Amino acid sequence: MSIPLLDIKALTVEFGTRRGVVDAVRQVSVTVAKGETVGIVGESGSGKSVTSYAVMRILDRAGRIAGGSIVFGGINVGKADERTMRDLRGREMSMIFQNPRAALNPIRSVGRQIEDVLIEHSLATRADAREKAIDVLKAVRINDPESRYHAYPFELSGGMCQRVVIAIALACRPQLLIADEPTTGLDVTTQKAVMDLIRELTAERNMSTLLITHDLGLAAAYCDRIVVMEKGRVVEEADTATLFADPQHPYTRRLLQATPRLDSKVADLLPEEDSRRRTPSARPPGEALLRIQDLVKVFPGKDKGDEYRAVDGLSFEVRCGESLGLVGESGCGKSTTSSMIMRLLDPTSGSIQFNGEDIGAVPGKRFAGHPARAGLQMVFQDPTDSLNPRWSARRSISDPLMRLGNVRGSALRAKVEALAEMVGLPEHLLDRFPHQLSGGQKARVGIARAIALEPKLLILDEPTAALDVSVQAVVLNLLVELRERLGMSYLFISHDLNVVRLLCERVLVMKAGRIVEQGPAEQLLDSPEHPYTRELLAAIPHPPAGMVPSPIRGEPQAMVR
Amino acid sequence: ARNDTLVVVTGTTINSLDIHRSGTNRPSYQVAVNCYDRLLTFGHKQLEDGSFSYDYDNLQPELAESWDVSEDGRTLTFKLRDNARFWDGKPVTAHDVKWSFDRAVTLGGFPTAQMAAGSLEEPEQFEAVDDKTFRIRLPHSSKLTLPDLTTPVAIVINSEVAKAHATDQDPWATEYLHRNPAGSGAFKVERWDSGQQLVYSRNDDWACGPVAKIQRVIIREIPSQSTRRALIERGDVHFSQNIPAKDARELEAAGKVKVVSTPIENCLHVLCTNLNFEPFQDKKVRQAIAYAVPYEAIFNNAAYGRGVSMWGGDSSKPESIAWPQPFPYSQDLEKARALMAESSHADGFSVPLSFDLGQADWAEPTALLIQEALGKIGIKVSLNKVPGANWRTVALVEKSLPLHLENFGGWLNTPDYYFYWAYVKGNLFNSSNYDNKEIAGLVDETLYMAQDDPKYAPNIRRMIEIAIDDVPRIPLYQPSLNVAMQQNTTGYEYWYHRQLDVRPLTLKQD
Amino acid sequence: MSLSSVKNFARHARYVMTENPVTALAALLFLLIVIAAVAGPALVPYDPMATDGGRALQPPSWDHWFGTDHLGRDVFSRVVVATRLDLMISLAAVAIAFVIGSAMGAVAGYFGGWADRITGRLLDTIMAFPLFVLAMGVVAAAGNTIENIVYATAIINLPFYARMARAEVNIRRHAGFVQAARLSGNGDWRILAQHIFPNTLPPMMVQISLNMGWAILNAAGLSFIGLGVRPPTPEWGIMVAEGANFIVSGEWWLAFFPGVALMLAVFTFNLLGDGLRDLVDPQRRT
Amino acid sequence: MVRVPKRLRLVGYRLLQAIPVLIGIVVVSFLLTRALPGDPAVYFAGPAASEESIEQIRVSMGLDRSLPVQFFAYVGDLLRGELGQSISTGQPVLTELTTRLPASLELTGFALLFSIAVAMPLGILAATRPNSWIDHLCRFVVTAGVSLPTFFTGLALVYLFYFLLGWSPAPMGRLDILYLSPPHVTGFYVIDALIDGDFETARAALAQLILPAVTLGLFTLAPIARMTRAAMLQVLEGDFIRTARAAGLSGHKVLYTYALRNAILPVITTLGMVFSFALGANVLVEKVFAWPGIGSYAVEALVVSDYAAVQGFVLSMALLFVILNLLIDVTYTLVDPRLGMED
Ligand SMILES: Nc1ncnc2c1ncn2[C@@H]1O[C@H](COP(=O)(O)OP(=O)(O)OP(=O)(O)O)[C@@H](O)[C@H]1O
Ligand SMILES: Nc1ncnc2c1ncn2[C@@H]1O[C@H](COP(=O)(O)OP(=O)(O)OP(=O)(O)O)[C@@H](O)[C@H]1O
Ligand SMILES: [Mg+2]
Ligand SMILES: [Mg+2]
Repeated sequence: MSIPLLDIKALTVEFGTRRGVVDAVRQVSVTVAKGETVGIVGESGSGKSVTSYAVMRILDRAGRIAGGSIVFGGINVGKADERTMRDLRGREMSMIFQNPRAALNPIRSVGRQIEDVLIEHSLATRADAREKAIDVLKAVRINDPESRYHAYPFELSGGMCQRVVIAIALACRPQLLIADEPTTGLDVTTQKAVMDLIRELTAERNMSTLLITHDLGLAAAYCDRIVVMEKGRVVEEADTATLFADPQHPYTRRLLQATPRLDSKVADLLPEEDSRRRTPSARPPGEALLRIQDLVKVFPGKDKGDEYRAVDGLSFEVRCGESLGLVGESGCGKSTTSSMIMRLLDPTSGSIQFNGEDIGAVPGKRFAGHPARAGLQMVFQDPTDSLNPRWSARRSISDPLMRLGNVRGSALRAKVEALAEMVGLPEHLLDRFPHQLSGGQKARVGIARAIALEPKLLILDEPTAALDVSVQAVVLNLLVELRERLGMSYLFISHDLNVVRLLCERVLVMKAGRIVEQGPAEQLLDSPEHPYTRELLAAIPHPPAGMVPSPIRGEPQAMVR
Repeated sequence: ARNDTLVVVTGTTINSLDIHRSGTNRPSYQVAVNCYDRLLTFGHKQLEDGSFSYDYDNLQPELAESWDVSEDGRTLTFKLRDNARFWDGKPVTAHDVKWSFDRAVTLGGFPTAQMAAGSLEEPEQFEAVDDKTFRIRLPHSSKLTLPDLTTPVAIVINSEVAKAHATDQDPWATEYLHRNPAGSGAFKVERWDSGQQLVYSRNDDWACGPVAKIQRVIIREIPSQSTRRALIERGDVHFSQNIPAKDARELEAAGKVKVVSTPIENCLHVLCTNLNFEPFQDKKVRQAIAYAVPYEAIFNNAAYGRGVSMWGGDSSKPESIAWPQPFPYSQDLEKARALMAESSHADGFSVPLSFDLGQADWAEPTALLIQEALGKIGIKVSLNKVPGANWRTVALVEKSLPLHLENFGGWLNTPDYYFYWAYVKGNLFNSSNYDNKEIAGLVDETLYMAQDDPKYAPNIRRMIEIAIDDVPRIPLYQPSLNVAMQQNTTGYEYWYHRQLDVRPLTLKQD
Repeated sequence: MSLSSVKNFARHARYVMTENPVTALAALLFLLIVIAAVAGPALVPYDPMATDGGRALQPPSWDHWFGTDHLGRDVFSRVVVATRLDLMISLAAVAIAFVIGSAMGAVAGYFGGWADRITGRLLDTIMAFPLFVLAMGVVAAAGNTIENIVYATAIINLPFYARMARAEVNIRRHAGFVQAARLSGNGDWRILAQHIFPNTLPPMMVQISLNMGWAILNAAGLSFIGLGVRPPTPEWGIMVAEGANFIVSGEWWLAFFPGVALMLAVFTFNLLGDGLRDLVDPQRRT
Repeated sequence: MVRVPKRLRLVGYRLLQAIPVLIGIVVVSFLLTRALPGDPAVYFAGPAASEESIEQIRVSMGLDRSLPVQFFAYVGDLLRGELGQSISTGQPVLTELTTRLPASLELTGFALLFSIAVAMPLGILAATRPNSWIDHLCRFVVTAGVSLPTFFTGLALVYLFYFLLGWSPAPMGRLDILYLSPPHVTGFYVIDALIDGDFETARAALAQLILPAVTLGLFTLAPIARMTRAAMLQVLEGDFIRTARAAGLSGHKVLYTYALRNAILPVITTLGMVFSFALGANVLVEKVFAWPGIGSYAVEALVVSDYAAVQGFVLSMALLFVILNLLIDVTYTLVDPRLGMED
């Protein structure tokens, strides 16, 4: 290998915070050669982003490069003056971020934003900026670039926005592209399109790429080499193939194992010695618990004729003790459906029968006092959003018990503690506020609250989407266990078919408010019939299959601090 | 040039150029003074401090060249000046006088009331004998009639101009004259920016007196009193009309500007007890209060020594008929307490003391001092500031304020005139609801009586004696009209109407 | 509230103070104001109402730290004694505005629809008056008693709370935790009162502190045009307003000291705002 | 194609919304004036008026009729564009408003310009260095500005800059005595004088404006600076700022073209509020500086229960408020392309 384009040596980054100095990145060394795609993987907070910000030198005011060196194309980034850095940024190396919509200036047309970069780096004059910007838009395969030039970010879809972000990043034909979780928040099909585009463009121009992700599957699919980070350190670095075939570091193995794969079972996600491993036992499905018929939800638009049919004639049933998966891309109406079942939203038409009673007829406003209320509970997609920020975990879990269960005083205390224990939440965390809990912990509080009344039906609306894979592994196993113990039925909503398969016996595939395919999980995923299902499946990046190493050594990682 | 332009600041807004119009406020009277002529005026005299004042005892012709009073005093005949012309060049005729007087007695409100004070009540009384002869017939002779003709309401308006702008709804052209004066006076109104300024320019053809020395006078309205003070002190304006007593004292002490303080004739700042309010029906209570008031402190801290003290008089039997004159009370808390103890309210009572917000500069410290003093004799006083508009209603029309500070001053300088307004039941300034048959009779008898009538003096003395003994109104002091001017500004004269007469003013070239 | 949560709160309060020196300073000043308000009349050297013509308008000296006014009253005593009334005026005005305003706003924001439209127009109507003029009107119409000054101040501050509460409630009404609360069997009113409303407090705290300052300034303005607190009650606003007329004649202390007191109070309230927000914001707890 | 009508409709909707507000204002101002103590008839009748002449005036002013009748008469007059006559100044209310409103607007506008010129840079400065001593200092300075009553600041400034130092012209209203007011075009003296080509008068008018505008401006610094700081802080944390920086845009471009333009929206809202707030505070400033504006007019009118004047004042303010809100909305749609496109 020749001289690397980017050479990070023993990089240490510190943040001055209220509680002293935090080492976010410690002694990290990474090299990227010309034309190479290097992936950095690791769980949330492991220092991936900070490393990349250090390379661009766009750290927060509080952050500072405390040691090591970053050399890019012969320039010492740590020591260069701001002018040099400005020339470097955008022109020699550039960066794209997660959440593309937020990454664009909301009130400036995308064309102008591209022009700004071109003009800043003297690659265009005011006169020809527009033409060149349109060229750039063409390069990222945006159709009808002339009219998109005038578009504002809010007028574009997420995938389009990401293309524009890529266009801005690549406008000046830099040598290095840093992509920090470029596809988080996009749905699987869009993710694939965006990643393919990045791969094509960088290959075309012989650029180097530093791909930052927590998705091992994604890294495996697109990187030549992978660097694994944990708690600010690099724990392992290897060729992609080598890494997956023979991971050295226990952390890498755990990560690998926790990533769901085509053939994994829910218990496989956790190390063998982990006491929380569970295997779902197949149970004979009982009679129908929930029966949905011709459910329709129409959202009124601003004008007549503008109305939007989010759910368009849905019929299905959930049987007692069954887990039913509901998959589909973003915006297909999954959450709307669950809200209607939960009676948070009134359906436009159709019936919802729960335990033989048409609860759809009871207005949502008055459902709070309905006897069926306790039997229907839900775990929300975003654990942070679903907890009252002013309430401690204990109070959040107590709420349904007090309101619907009429439990008070010491009985309440005991019950809450039992629930915490059941979901694996240490008792001392019960008095904390949501912001003092980690994502996994918040998810547990949400689950504890949902199961407090031992509901018959639990809807899980993407309960793990916001979580790291290892946390997801634990939560999934927990859900399996709770189902066994409490005999609940699940309606599990997700856009990740792999996850759904782990938990559910039966799967429904939704598209634009309708069901396009349904059937037993294994069968549906192994031999999908509908093209849409196939498309969904194909878009999921998988780590190379069958490479799972023999039992992981080393201590199981404590999920709970 | 700056030297023939005089700049005056006042704190109040001029709201009309027509004094007869209802709703015209006091500061607007100056337009009548400066832009119109009357039949008669007063001469002037020098006061002890060297300043000049009008002279109530010296009637002088203005538009009238001469006048003649019939034997029975009931027919007054005026001969008008030949050369007197209105601004448009039209000669001033007796018809104009008649029209103007008719207007004043017909329009109602203040002008009518003021005319009535001189027994001028109906148009039938006025007669234009010929172009230059004007006659007034009175129901009875009155010493007040001729002085009343010098007041700002008795102006002569250019009737032709006015009639040209009269309409059926508005036969007296109030809308027109409100904005467009039509007179023969020494100054014309050059412009009037409501709420900002009034600019006079000289009438070079004025016939009723020496043509003014000053070309233009700018009256600027500056509401903030301290800003006005800053302006005069910095020398940016020539004249500041009606300054607070405190400023007068301090500016005089500083010596940079001239300050003239003239005791306002026939005017008193008084503490009024309202006899409709039960405790004040007891004379002992009223006297107790009169002995409790801290006159000295009020005179020093509210009047800043400007004015004439009205307490500590020699005896309760007045020797002179001078009005106002000191009442024989002064602060004596022992006596006050004793009187209270004898009264029907030995245990004291609570009462609100009200004053006009617009008079706060003297009334508020006065009220505070009275509040404190009355507290010492068991009368609990709370203070009540009443905003201007409301003041007239509650204090004078409804007469419903139990205890309040009042500042009536009569334009016509005779004691009976003051008593008529302030001590006779039902009259406007008798806000005490004081009702005394004897005083009412005495006022009736003396109001029109000539001052040299032998019965006059004893009657007046009796009136004052009753007022002293009954004290429905407790005089605090006689206030001064204070003005400040630059050293180069001369010719200022005090007038009973308290408006600035700009006609005699001059600016020394410097 | 259990003992431990009280302790927790105290610890949190200490943390908020030490973290931001400005807040600590404001808290200290606030303490001073409270002390003056509670113990003021007992502490001052002179009777704040006692006049003495002999020593009117004396400049500050050893005997009279802040000088004397035109009636010879001790300005220092008056300034200190005024604290209680001023604090009361601002607290009462803000409390009324806060309670009514935020209740209105919260209901409008939560239920939307007609409730929202009617409150919205009502608030617009109030806001369309220049606020100070509205206060003047109310006091002029109802009479210048302390209660009316408080009501007037409350009325003009009300829209701020209502709008803020409306906006803050509105953004939360579809939040996950609200849906969760509904699943837990909470009715609308309980959700509004227990779940959503407390979350709107932190930004409201800033508004409260700003308004407390304004309330005093408002009273001062009313005094300036003669509609304020009645004499001889010592009140900063009226003292500044009256004293202002003495500035040009050189008796600066009359307006200066109450002015400084007023400024200090407004300042304290303003600066306290951020601290208060931090105090009620559990997100800031660690 | 879709955009323009949507925005237009937004503006139209705003206008519709203003109707109930205007009705509310008419009712409230009517009731408020009738609740005022004091009898305008008595005041109008002048000193020494007799009982019957007061009664006569009461009848002629229509005050003897019942409240609803008076109200409908008032509304009828309004619909005919008749605002009545002010008893305290003796002028038709409409005339007063048209001469005084520009004076107040000129003062308020100038004050806001001053305030913006000081507060926005301070806010930006503070936002780029949060929690530094500069930040604290900015906070301190702007808070100090809002801590003193305007009339006090005004008098203190007059004392210092006019009385002691003599730097400022005499606080005698809009123009010194030496100058004649410029021919009426807009009613704003500075602008009118400039239109007239009379730079001397323009300068003089400007000189008169400085002290009152600064007085008023100081009072409005705090909300603007605070809002600027908060909005800037929030925007600067945004992802797109990071994108812009990562694309190598200069600090200047990032701060102004990217951050400030986004932060300006809440600042505009605040400005709108501050404007109506300042119009209220005007009342006191105008009194100190003898400014012949609408605020001092309102105070006088209120004190003497001048119904027509108070009502006219309130109405014109309400209209101004409606216009202001419309302006803000329009500015919003100009600055923010998202508006009207989503709910
Ligand atoms: N401005 C900051 N101040 C203090 N600490 C910071 C700051 N930015 C980041 N950190 C710390 O640095 C560590 C690494 O953060 P970083 O954003 O690099 O994680 P990451 O690997 O990108 O995680 P994610 O997958 O969640 O994006 C974290 O523990 C974080 O707390
Ligand atoms: N209150 C609403 N008013 C109008 N449209 C709505 C509303 N709520 C949802 N929608 C629309 O309904 C469609 C379905 O939304 P829903 O939240 O059910 O999607 P989803 O399948 O849960 O997507 P995701 O995977 O992103 O959560 C979306 O296009 C959304 O924009
Ligand atoms: Mg990151
Ligand atoms: Mg969803």
